[in-house]
Amino acid sequence: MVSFIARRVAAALGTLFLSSVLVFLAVQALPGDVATQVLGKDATPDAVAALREKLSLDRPAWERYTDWVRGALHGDFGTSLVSGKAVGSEVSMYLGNSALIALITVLFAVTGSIVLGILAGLYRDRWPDHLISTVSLVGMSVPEFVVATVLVLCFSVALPWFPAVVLYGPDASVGQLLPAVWLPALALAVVMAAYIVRMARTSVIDVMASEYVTTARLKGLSTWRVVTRHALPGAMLPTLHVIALNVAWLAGGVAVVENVFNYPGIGKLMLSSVQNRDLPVIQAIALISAVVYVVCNLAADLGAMALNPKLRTRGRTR
Amino acid sequence: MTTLDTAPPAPPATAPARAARAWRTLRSSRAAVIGLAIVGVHVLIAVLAPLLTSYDPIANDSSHALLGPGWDHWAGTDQYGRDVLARVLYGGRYALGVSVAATLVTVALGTVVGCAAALRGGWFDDVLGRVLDAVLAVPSILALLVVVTALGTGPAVIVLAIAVVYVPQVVRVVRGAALAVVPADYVTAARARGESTWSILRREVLPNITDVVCVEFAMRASWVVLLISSLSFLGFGADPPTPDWGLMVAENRTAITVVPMASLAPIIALATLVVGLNLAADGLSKAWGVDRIREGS
Amino acid sequence: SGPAAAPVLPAAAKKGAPDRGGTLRIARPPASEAETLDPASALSAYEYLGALYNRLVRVDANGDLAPDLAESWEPDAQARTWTFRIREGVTFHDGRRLTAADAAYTLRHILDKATASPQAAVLAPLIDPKTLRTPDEHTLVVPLKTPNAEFPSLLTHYNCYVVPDGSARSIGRTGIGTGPFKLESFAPAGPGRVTAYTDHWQGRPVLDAIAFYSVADMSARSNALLAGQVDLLSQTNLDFATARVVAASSRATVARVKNAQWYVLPMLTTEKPFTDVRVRQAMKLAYDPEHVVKVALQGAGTAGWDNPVPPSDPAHIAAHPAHDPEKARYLLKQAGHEGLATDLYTSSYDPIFTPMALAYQDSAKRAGIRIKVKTAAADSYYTQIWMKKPLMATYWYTGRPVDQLFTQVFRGGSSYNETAWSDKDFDALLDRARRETDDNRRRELYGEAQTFVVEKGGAMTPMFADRLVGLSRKVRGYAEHGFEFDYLGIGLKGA
Amino acid sequence: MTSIVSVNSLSVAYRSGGRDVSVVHEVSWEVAEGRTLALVGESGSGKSTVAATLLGHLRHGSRITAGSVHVDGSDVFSLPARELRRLRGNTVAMVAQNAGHALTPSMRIGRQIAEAGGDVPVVDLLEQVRLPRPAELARRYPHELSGGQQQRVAIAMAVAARPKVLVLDEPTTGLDVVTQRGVLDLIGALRDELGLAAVLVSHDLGVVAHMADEVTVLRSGRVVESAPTRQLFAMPQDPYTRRLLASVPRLDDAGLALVGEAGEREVRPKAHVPDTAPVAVSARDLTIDYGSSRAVHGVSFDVRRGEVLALVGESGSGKSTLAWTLAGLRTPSGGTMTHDSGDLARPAQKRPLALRRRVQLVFQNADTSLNPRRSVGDAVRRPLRFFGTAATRTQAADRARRLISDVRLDPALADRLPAQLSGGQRQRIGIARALAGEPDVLIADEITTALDVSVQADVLRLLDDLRRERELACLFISHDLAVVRGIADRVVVLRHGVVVEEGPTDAVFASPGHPYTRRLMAAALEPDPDAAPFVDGAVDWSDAAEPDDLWTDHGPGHRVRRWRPADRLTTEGVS
Ligand SMILES: Nc1ncnc2c1ncn2[C@@H]1O[C@H](COP(=O)(O)OP(=O)(O)OP(=O)(O)O)[C@@H](O)[C@H]1O
Ligand SMILES: Nc1ncnc2c1ncn2[C@@H]1O[C@H](COP(=O)(O)OP(=O)(O)OP(=O)(O)O)[C@@H](O)[C@H]1O
Ligand SMILES: [Mg+2]
Ligand SMILES: [Mg+2]
Repeated sequence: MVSFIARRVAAALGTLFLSSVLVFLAVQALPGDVATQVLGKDATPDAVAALREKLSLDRPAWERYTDWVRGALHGDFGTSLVSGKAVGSEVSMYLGNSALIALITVLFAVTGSIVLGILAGLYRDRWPDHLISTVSLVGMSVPEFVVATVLVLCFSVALPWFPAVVLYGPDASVGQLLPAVWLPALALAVVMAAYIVRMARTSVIDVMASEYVTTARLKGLSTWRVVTRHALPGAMLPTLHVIALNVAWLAGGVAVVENVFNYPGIGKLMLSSVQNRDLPVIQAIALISAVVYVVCNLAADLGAMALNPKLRTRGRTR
Repeated sequence: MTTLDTAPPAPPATAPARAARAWRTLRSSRAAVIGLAIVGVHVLIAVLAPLLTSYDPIANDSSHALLGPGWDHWAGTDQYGRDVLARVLYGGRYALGVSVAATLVTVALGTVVGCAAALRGGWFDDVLGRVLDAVLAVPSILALLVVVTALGTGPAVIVLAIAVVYVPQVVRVVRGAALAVVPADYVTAARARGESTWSILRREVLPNITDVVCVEFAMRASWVVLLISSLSFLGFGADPPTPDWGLMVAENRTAITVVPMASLAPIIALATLVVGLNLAADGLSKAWGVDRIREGS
Repeated sequence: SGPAAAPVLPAAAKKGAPDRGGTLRIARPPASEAETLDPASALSAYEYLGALYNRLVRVDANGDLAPDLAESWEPDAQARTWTFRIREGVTFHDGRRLTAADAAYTLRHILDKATASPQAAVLAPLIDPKTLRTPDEHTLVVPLKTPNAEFPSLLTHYNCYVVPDGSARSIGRTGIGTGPFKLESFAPAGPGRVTAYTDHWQGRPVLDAIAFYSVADMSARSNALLAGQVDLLSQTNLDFATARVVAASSRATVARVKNAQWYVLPMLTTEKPFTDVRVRQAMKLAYDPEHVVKVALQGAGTAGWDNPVPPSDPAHIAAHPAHDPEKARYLLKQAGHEGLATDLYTSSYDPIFTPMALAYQDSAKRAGIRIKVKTAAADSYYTQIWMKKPLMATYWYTGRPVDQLFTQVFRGGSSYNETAWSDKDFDALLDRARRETDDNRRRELYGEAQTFVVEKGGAMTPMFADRLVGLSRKVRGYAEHGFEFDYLGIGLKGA
Repeated sequence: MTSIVSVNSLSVAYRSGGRDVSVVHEVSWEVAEGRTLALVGESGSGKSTVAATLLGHLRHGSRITAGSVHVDGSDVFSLPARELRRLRGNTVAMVAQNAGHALTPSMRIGRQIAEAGGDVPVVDLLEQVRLPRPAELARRYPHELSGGQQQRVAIAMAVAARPKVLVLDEPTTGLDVVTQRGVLDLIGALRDELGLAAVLVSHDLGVVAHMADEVTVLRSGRVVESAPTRQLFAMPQDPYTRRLLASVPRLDDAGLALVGEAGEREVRPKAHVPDTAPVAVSARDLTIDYGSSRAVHGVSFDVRRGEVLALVGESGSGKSTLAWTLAGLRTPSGGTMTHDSGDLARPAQKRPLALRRRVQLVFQNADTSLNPRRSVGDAVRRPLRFFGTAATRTQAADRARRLISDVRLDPALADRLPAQLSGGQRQRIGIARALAGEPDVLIADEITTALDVSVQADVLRLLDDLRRERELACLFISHDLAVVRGIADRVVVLRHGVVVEEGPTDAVFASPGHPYTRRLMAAALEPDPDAAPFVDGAVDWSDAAEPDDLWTDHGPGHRVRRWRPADRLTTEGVS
């Protein structure tokens, strides 16, 4: 068990390392000289040279990479080319705001969709299943920006229950943001839940058809007991990974929704830093998203371990 | 030969018969039929758009701006006086064209790489897995934005960007499917004959994962359509005045209370196409016994 | 415009007296994180500047010069030395009294290289900072290097707000000025708040406070207005469709500021093919400005005919070449660019850009010009596209005195010369006009300059647009011209 | 005599393509208290379907179209849900075929047993099914047990609530002979101890003969014959039953049995392999490793042209590993392998083409050995073209047709997909494909294990014919001793990768020299209720081979690895 965790963590670290290299290389590939970019129309050759030196652009890429990684390990992601502030603190501010949305989204989407998915799976081919499946199909088929726009129209403009946009900056307090997180969270939850519902449904159906559930039934157990004790752990296993992927997707998927709601979150920062070629910020966001992805997957693995004794008691994954 | 060896009474199957059988299985799934029909209608509309409407989707006509639905303009006009219906009809061309191209490239590449990984195994598979995982760890929208920013917008760039983002996921799915095939004895037999990797891949593995690949195609296509529309919506996709659904929503959503059809029509078009693709993927996977969500996520 | 399509938009905001007090909430597009409140180098924080500061001289609603912190001013006979009489009894927000030294410091601050003020390019050829004199506490004498009859108009620019003596280091954050509001908080590209300055020399404003919010997305901004989260959208010219949505709403309405901004399609004269004057002329002759006004503005504006001087300006001349696609075609052929194909960059920064670009594209087709409209990101539009791409869409606020306009935007080497057009003859013409003290003669020279720009310059000016400002139905006393509105009188009813 | 179970004219069907497909037709039978009834028949004959109806269970999509099932006086399919649950818990219990799948993987087995109800403590139950250290075992998860242990747990679970009827659906099919014997003995003992009625589903007539009081033979969902066990085995009435019985190979057959239409048996003597026949392949001190674990330790053997050498041993003894290595799919870590035309030490891709085609493999599982998307003709044509044995396309097609008829199939089948053939037909195609390279060595890895007995007999016949016709050297791998007896000329007994005994088939079967061989033979079940064990039970032993003194000789070519009786009682563990 310990070795299983150790291996997973090692793999996760490897992934992170590779991601960081990829991100660094990709960002280097962005066209245009950064220094000229930053200085804009005022760029004199002297100023460009000075800035190049300041940004250490004149040094070989691998040196810059190691510097960057060393800094990142100490929480120092450099300074933003646009605002001149420390990237680390800036990104974490935006990230915190997004985390608020993510938390609410995950809470609602995950619990709700698991319950719905299980219901659909148990009532397979009957009306609750048809209803849930149809709704989730539509949820999957409508892009986030449409859901978000419709929500604004309904619940901000027509019925002024929630703010249509966030008027605060990234340093807003939780209290200021709280009224504004519900609509974005709902928009994200609709899209995210659709996938989890469908996954939960299929795996419940699969597990309910398995021999061990049949055996449990033939033991004369009640349906409730069969479902909760025998079927659920098995059904949750594949669902767990879908949930993890969806949570990781949130890290990037918020971009569109945050844009619609002017929400000062990581997605919005991502858009604007790509547009402004704010390389240190892009790198930091990519790296942090990679961390989120890796952590989510690791969490899913650990969850799988809790649900699946085979993983807990054996050293090997397969 | 004797007695109890009872052969099933199946008719001999030739290649066309095999196709017919695939079609029969497919037809047995209502979802797949409906889904493919919806997609087919979309394709038809896109191809026949010039015959279906006499309006030019990009001609400005200031004297007929922001009209509600009426006899001349069934779905009204937008703020440039362009016929909304014409734009929606033509809009499928961009959405379908780019999505199909992007999906084809993505799935083809992913399939070859995924099969090769499964077949080769060993360090090749390990290293590839690590690299793909690392790519997956970067949010797709960020990767897309970076590619598009680096190379500029345009259909070719978007196809490339989508390939970058989705190939790893396709590789995963296809590799998973191929891994189920690779240990099969007929692959072993081919290996024992000493056949080359490529020939094993083409003759033994690929035919057995075509169903997975087809389902993957349909599902990927639905994601790609959504992604492309999101890109257009964010201003990274089609350039105006291209008739494109995502762009139309972005252009008209502020005016949704005045000319609702200008936003609703492209949304409906987009949603039905994606529903069609999703239904097709669902139906195909059910008919062919591919568990799509599990593999697709 | 369409019969059923375009109902008449309300021409102005609700009239009537506001209630005293209240907080006005303004949504504005975020500028960069580098945004500063230092008026000399500020590029975008117009709303703050107008509330926090005063200038020596301002432009009134009729386009004439009016006294602000300078009670009066006069030139010597050759318009070479200008003497300003500084108002007494004015205090800064920190309680200090305003003196001529502050005014002199303001000019020196603008001219200081370290400040990097855009206005420095306009003023530096005229003023040597060392020669500024303050004979007494309330007199400022400005000797000019060359005579300039329009000099005071150059001080109406928003870079010329008066700041306290010696404040260069801190002014970008503190925002201490003499304006009707004082700064409470400010975050670059973020929210901020100003509160009424009760000791303002013109008396306290009607409002208690103004809250500013930054909202990047145009439709998010209008949604905020529709949802009643903000009272006014600044720096936002609503497109026609949005204006109709706003006008139809129960919470908000639209105010219309006539010919408030002029829209430009600048061709970079340093980039092929626009280096060739024939191509520039062809581009201008190729399109019909009336068509652009109709498509992009639904008629809510005036055709510009490539003359940047607004029709309301006394110096404006109406003469211009007629729309002639055939001639354009011919010119292009001569220049070896028949069937010219080029990219035209726009952005959602301003909702009119894309309509204008599409209208131009549509119209120029007849001359065989193929335009590809490309959308660039709003956030970085003015750092990545403006003055970088050969052809793009942009706009200016009207309300610049004609000399300021030409000097700032068209003179060779000036900071905002967005077409990088540099023509010695034109510059000489400008110099002559500036020196000319006879008003009529000067007006004629500026007329010549306009012809010059129309014929040879790189800027296409399709139209002057009425600005459609979205504001809450509660807002009273809204009056806007140039870069600012009436901060003293604006207020809310029933807030 | 009261019958506790009675099935009356039961018909079951499922809907497919809008019409009912019948699976079981008007089946009737009864079981009296304390008696055991066996349901036998080929795969797909409806055995499991009928058995499960005793618990009121039907597969998803199928339904009862006629008849009824009564258990302990109640009509199972008209019981309300609550009553049905009570019936399942208390009156009838089921042991499913594959305990590995039937136990919930995320639950400790103790809990699962306790859940089944009844008052007997879990530990006692585990003890009753003879599992060692029951208290500790109860805390384990299913995957921490071996297949045999899992099956015992499933049995414990079934008898926990002390039901009156036990339904056993192929309870030992997945297990090897030795383990199977143990589980069957346990079931028998429990049945007698608790006085249970049992319904045993099996296709293995040996198991049936050993366990059942009565037998019902099913074929395509219909009852063919029903009789007390002794009577059925002694005087089968129905020709089908007779053929079925006759097809079962027996340990005392000296050759392959030929079965006639009416079930008459005739044993064909083995082909004579002259001593002068050249050696086709030979292995010397072969060692094969999987990573750090050694699967095969220093095995040596020769196979001569026209000879069948059988490799026997329980599951995991390294038989397949040897086969794969010979075929060039694994590289040995030590020793040599030679073919008369070259060295076999290198993997297949690196062997010269000429050598590659000389050694061919036939796979165990006919389902997975043919590409389901390619016609069987394709499967045969490919090696013809690949090895260059047929120069042109038409030639290849011709030759493929000939090969297909060589394996006694209709060449018209060439256009079919594997799924359209029966298991036996597929296995023949597999053989045809192997023959396409014109090999002189054929490796047959459990090629009949997955087939029904009658089909198995046909395939064995074919193999025997082929080796006679083509002088094939054949390495025949099996764990079924009766099959080996009929076809092999010589036997090599493998245990944990080590050869413990080898010799001419007759000699080894007549006097097995190694206790391990004896144990294998003792565990084999003959299709005869009165059969005495073929050999006496084995003694406990330990290996006594010295590096330079490995063997004891028991006659010409028959040698046995040195062993000695165990000093103390080594509990080999209950598998
Ligand atoms: N619901 C169903 N859907 C499809 N086929 C079914 C269904 N129920 C039963 N069958 C078919 O009915 C036949 C009988 O199945 P059953 O499992 O009872 O056979 P069996 O004798 O137990 O076979 P085996 O020895 O392989 O276990 C099979 O051919 C099976 O495919
Ligand atoms: N791919 C592998 N990796 C590691 N160990 C393996 C592998 N394949 C087989 N083994 C191990 O090698 C040993 C021999 O396996 P092999 O498959 O040759 O046995 P077998 O005699 O063919 O058994 P069966 O009768 O079940 O087919 C077993 O202990 C098995 O666990
Ligand atoms: Mg069965
Ligand atoms: Mg084996």
